[in-house]
Amino acid sequence: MNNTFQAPTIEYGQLAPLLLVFGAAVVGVLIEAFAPRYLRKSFQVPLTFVSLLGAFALILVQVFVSGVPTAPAAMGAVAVDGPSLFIWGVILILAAVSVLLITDDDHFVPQAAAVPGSAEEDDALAEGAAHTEVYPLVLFAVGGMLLFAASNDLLMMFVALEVMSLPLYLLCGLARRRRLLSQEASVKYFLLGAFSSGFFLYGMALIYGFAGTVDLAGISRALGTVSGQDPLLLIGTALLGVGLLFKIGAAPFQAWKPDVYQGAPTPITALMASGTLVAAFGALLRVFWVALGNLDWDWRPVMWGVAILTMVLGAILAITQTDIKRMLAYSSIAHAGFLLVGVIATGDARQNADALSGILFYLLVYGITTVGAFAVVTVVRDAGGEAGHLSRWAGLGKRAPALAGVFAFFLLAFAGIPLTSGFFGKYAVFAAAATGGALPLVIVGVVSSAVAAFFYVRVIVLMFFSEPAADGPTIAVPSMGTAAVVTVAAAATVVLGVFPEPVLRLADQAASTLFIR
Amino acid sequence: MEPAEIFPHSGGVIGVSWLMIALPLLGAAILLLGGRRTDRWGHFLGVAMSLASFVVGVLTFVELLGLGEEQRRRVVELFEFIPGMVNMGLLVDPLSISFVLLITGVGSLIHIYSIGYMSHDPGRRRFFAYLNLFVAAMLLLVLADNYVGMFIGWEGVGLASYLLIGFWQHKPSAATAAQKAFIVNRVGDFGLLVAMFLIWTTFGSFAYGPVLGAAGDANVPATAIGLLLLLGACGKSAQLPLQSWLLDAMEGPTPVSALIHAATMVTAGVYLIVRSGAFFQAAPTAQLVVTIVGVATLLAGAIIGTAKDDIKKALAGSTMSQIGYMVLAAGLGPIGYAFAIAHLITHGFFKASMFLGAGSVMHAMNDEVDMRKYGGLASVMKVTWATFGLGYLAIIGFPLLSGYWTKDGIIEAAMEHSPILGWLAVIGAGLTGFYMSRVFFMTFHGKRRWAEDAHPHESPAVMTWPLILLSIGSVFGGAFLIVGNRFMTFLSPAVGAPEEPLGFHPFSVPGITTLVLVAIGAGYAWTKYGRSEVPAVAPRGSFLTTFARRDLYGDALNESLFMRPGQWLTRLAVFFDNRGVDGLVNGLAAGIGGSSGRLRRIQTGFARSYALSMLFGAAVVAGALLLVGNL
Amino acid sequence: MTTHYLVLSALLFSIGAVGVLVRRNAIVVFMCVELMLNACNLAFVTFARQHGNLDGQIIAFFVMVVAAAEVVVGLAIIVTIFRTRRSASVDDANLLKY
Amino acid sequence: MPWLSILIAVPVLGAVAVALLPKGSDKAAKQLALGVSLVVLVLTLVMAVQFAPGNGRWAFQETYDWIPSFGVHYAVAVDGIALVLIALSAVLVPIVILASWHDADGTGADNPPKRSVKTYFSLLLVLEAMMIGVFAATDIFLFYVFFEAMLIPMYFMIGSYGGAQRSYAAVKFLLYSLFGGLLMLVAVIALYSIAGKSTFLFPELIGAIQDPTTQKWLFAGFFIAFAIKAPLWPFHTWLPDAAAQAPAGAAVLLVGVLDKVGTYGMLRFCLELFPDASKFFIPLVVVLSVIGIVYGAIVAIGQTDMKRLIAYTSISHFGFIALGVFAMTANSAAGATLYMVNHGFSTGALFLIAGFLIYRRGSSYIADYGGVRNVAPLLAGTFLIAGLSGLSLPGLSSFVSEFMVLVGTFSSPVENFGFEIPAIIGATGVVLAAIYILWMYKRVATGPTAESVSGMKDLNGREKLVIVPLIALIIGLGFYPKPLLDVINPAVGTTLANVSVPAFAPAHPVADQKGAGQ
Repeated sequence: MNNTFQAPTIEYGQLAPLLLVFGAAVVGVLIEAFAPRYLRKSFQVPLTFVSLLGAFALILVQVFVSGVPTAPAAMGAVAVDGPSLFIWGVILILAAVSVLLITDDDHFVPQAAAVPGSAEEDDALAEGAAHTEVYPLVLFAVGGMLLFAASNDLLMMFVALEVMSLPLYLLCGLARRRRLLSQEASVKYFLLGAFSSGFFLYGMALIYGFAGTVDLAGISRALGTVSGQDPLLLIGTALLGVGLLFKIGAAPFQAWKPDVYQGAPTPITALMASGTLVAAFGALLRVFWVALGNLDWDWRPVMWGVAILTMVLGAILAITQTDIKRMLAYSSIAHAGFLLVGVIATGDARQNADALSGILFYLLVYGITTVGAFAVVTVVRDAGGEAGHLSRWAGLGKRAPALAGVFAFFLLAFAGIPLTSGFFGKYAVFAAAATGGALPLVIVGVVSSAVAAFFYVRVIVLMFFSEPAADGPTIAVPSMGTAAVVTVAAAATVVLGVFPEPVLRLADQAASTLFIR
Repeated sequence: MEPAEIFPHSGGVIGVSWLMIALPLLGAAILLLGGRRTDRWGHFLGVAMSLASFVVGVLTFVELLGLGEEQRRRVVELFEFIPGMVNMGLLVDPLSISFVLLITGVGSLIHIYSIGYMSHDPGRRRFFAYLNLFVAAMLLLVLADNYVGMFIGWEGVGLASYLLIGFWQHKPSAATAAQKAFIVNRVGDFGLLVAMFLIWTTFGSFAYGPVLGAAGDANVPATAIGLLLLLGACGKSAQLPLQSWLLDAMEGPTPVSALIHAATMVTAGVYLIVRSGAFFQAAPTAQLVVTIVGVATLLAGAIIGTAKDDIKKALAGSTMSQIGYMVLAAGLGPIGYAFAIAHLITHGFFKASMFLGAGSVMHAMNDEVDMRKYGGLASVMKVTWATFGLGYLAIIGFPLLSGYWTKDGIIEAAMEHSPILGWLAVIGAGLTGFYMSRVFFMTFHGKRRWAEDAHPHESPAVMTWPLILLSIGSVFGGAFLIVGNRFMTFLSPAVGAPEEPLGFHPFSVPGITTLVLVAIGAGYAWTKYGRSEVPAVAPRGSFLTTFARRDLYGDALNESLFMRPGQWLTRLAVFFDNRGVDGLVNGLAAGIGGSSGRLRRIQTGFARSYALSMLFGAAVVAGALLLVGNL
Repeated sequence: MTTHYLVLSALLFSIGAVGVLVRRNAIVVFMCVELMLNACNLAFVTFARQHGNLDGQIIAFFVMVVAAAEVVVGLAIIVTIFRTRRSASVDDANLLKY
Repeated sequence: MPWLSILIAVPVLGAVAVALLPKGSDKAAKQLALGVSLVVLVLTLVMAVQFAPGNGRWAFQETYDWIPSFGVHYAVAVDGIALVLIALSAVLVPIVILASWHDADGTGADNPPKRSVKTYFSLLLVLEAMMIGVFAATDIFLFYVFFEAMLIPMYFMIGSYGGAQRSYAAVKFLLYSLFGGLLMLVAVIALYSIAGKSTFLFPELIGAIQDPTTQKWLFAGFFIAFAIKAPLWPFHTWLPDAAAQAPAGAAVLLVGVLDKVGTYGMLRFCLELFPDASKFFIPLVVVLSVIGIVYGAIVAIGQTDMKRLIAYTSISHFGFIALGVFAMTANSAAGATLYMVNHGFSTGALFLIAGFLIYRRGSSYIADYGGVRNVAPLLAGTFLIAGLSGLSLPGLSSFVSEFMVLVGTFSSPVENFGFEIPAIIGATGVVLAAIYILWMYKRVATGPTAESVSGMKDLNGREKLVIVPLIALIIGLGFYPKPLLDVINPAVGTTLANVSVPAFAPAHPVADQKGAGQ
């Protein structure tokens, strides 16, 4: 105990991207408070993009001008290391792309407080009202994601988790159409999310009880020194894990994912399916590799089970889905399982770097493809909004060959067919896992991939090999934003499928230093 | 005496002996590719190519004769067929040249005859194309200097036979017969193939020269090779147990029956056995089996021949029987080779003559084949009657005609080898006397039993001249070949010769017995079919008659032993494939789909049950960690 | 000495968790979650005492703030769905399934 | 000159060009596709002429780093085996394009819906690029990429342009193959990490795995993928469905080329990378092959659908090829390689002619035909020739390869396994082949003319142009296979040397005055 008060040091330069995003979010709130309704959107949209792209630029500056930091920032609370910076970059790209989808007003309810189907709602619709609060909410969520992936102590992680999740709970309930579903998704997500953060928090408490600190590095050190408190540690690990696995949607904590993905407005689903997953994996890796890295003999078998269950359940349950978003949700569960294979593939430093690099690359390519796929979902519509039911997609290949072609391409990327980015993502992770001695997991992984391929292929069959329904969905003319998203995602999926080397190299470099402690 | 050495050869007519194969092949190609444009002159081209081949054959023969006796085995290298395995070349030696002359000679005559016989057929051009193709393949069969080349010809004649039996493919019976011929032949080919595997594995070569030269050495599986070769021979030569296709093959146009299914192709088995004699001489067991097959077939063919009312089928039974004689002779070793080949040649003449005669009769009788609808044709078809008669006399072994010399030789050689075989062959000769007389008398003598619209007439000259020429061969061929062991001497460089050539004993016990039996047979046939009334519908007859009429139940046997079980097997396999193998695959898919359908029910939609699963999951994870941690 | 507090904390946490499972009213469910969070707070404070550092107590403050934020968001959502459905039962929200 | 890269790039560019043609330019799309494929053919022939077997193992070698992080190279090169298979692809594609002229037009007798012509021909060209790529790849990863990516264009060709059951067949095809491919992926990954050479270059990986147990596992991964692809019994059931539903042209490429990747992979990768395991698994593979030969033939006899029948004959033929590969003698392996080429031509011809029949009659059921010979003699005649090649009639190309396979197998001294019995059972295939081909021909083409085929037209000019080169190749290679064998033999020799198996030596060698034998 030192009686003299030392002012905490804050590395503002390193934290600049975070600060920018959060700052922009706060400004966004102020705009909501003070700007007239009709001006809000024209403030919010640029602000959002400027902050996201600015943050991305700051990351580039950090990486290429200042260099990747080698020590944690903010008194050890935030670790701005190679993996963090890579993940930040990925999140910001995915967020920016998702925001392009969000800018399309048609997805969000004009007035959330109005009861669905009421006169109030009709009025709001007629007025052309819109919840521009969406933008600051998204920025808060993105800020939370950034912080979640980079937090170097459990408290920071918990706060980040909530900062990320709370706006998302709200955003889920803002769908313009099928509002009952949207609200249901929101309430389910909220209750279950809160429930899981309860677990996370209790796990954190137990680990604090074990280690006397919530600093990740401190916990790691305590593993070597503290003895006789194993139950605290193990149960704490389990509960902490539950909180994190919930966020990535690993089985048996996957139940929320299909419901929420299906009910939420599609742009928000895109953001969750890409950004949240990335951030959650960042946090998961940090906890299990940095804090609990020396405990890997204990958690690895359990993680094996979780990974297998996740892959198999995700793949099998997806087969019989009839809603496109729900199917993509199950697919996301399966992919979370594949990524978990990478989490398990630890070993020596070189092995860890390989596995990490694989995961980072996978997260990037999966995220981009996912956003692209959901972007396509937003434009296939019928009278009731998006044509979610798969049967409505029959014959899409004839009505809109280009769109269907791109979607098919995304699906093939999900399936991991060579010459798509998804293949290299999967390969990178599986290769690392195989080298790391998890060959059986890899086999389960490829078998699940084969099963998973079935439902991707089924959609392609529907789109291309079936005759179009007479009253099939119309293809909305995509807004500029949506078109851009689809184009960017498709281009990225192709380019990363043919020339992944630059990005792989980047991921390698980001991973080479591993997580700093 | 061992066969002579083989010498490489180039230059001269022998050097271009490949022309014999190439010319008819070219003819076939032109006729098939040229299409209707060649309709007008196609048959002439066919004849010309066959004749050209004959001319080259004669010139080759002459050149070969010009060489010293020990120099008469010449190999002409052509090209590397399968590198490291087969070099294609032609072996011109007394054995192959004998066949060449028979094939191209008789073949050309039949080509000419066909001009007339097929004159009204819209597919005549195609017919000649197939005939030319046949001649080319048959020549390759006998001329190739190795087993693979021989096999190509072997299957080539099979193809030609398939095409020609099925020439009138619009008749389902013809199409079925063609298919049957090919498939049964393939069974034989299977044996031949496996024999070749053994030959390669043993010797590392397929060429006749080195392989046959070493066939007698120790450690050579000569018995196996011999038996497998015999299987091949049985298929092609319609020997038991692969005889069943030949009678059906009579669905083809009659010239085809004459050329392919009497004179040449069906004798390829005999060629094979004689050519591969070295293996058989090294394997007494195989030889024994050959002779047994020969005798069994000669009797079976004869029995079938006695009961058939269809003139062509009766002749086909006779062909089987006669080839049985040849196979028997070939199984006797060097002592029988010359007789086998000689009988093969004379048979080629008189059987071709009789088949063509039968064709002439059918031509006259509106394609009627039932001999019960013939009778008394001698008066209206003098030339046909005379030539057929000479052929008939030749085949039953009328003294001094061709068959007398060659068949008698076989019987005597067999007698010397094994009296049982010999006496069986004698009985066969007696049967021959009966059934051939039956055919002759039923067709040309007795009452006219013609259909009402039948107006028989003699065939045109283009058809009768070949008959006349062939009957010359039927009359004099045997004597020419046998007297003074001329043929044996000629053939000996190719196939070797016995230490002691068989003497000529016209008045031996078997010789006399044969003549007597033949006379009894012929006499009985005369009383039954020449003098007395022949019923228009075949009488039911005894069990034996039915037995013979039904081809000794060969087809029934095949049907119950192979076809029906085969059909069941096929159905079973298809069922197994659909339900078993594919069922497993689809079942797996359905299983995954079904489990998906059931498992998705766990996603009840109730937030509280999700929470329960989370709590449960948390408990399991914690429990597992504790378990692992305390291990 | 601190064991009792820990046991109490665990008990509270369990009660909260079981409450989430058994109660239908969304508000009550949510309150049970709050109970779980506060059980955690108790554990933190206890461990802080045990370890003799202040980290746990500070964390408890953070948790309270977060919980408050959560209440804001949660109530907003629950109220909205109640207005729509005229029911706050979590079991009624059952359109999304399988 | 980077021959192989050009061969891959030209069809890709062609495909893009075809796809970018304006709407409604169907005819131009066809002509452009044909033109591109002919350019590829000419380039291939020019390349093949320059190929000299004596100059080291690989020719036209190109190696560039592709993904250094994974140790992956863009490495292409050919030896004799790859060269003949590339030539096979290059020859078949223009023929298939010409044969498929109306496949997407919706003009067949069964009134298939009109579909995008551009897409069809564009897919064909993409497929061609991948077929060339897969045979040219000498980097195992690159091979895998092509191996899997090939499935996609074929999947769309079956699924969009196929028969009534097309989507079932397409999905089955894709999933089955994908499953195999993924198992292979595991083996590829494991090979990379266990070999520890940080490279996927095939030549460097030869002999990299020494441990017998490891070899066996990795062998299994590769082999199952190849066995599904080939397909070997019992992994074959996707093929009849896929081939029967695919448009005839696609079926030709599927059975003629794509499936060869399986047997090619066995010969190239299984044998050389895992020589000990390959020898260990000889009994298993041989049994599967022999079952395939007989079983495929028997089931073929029982088929009622022409295309399914042809597909089953192919299963029988793939049994021969696998048998030849695993008998591991110079003759059997060279025969198997030659078989891959010959089978492409003969089955290709069969499928295409069956396609012509089906286009006219609107049904693939054998029972719907009868007496075609009477009304369309050329059509029936070519059908017969193609069929005869299918039953390996001597003088036609398949005979040489089948004979080499069987003789080579019979005489194989490898592992003292006793290859005689499998070879003999395999030889029964010649009888069964005669039954299934001739019986089909009899039912389709002979007998009285069936009412439904009475108006059937004979081959038109385009169709003749399709069939003539195939039949010329079938007959030409039947009598003179030497050009191909001269290219194949040294390559097979190298492969077998890497497996280190005893060469065949006759039990009782004879001095052959003409130098045949070893």
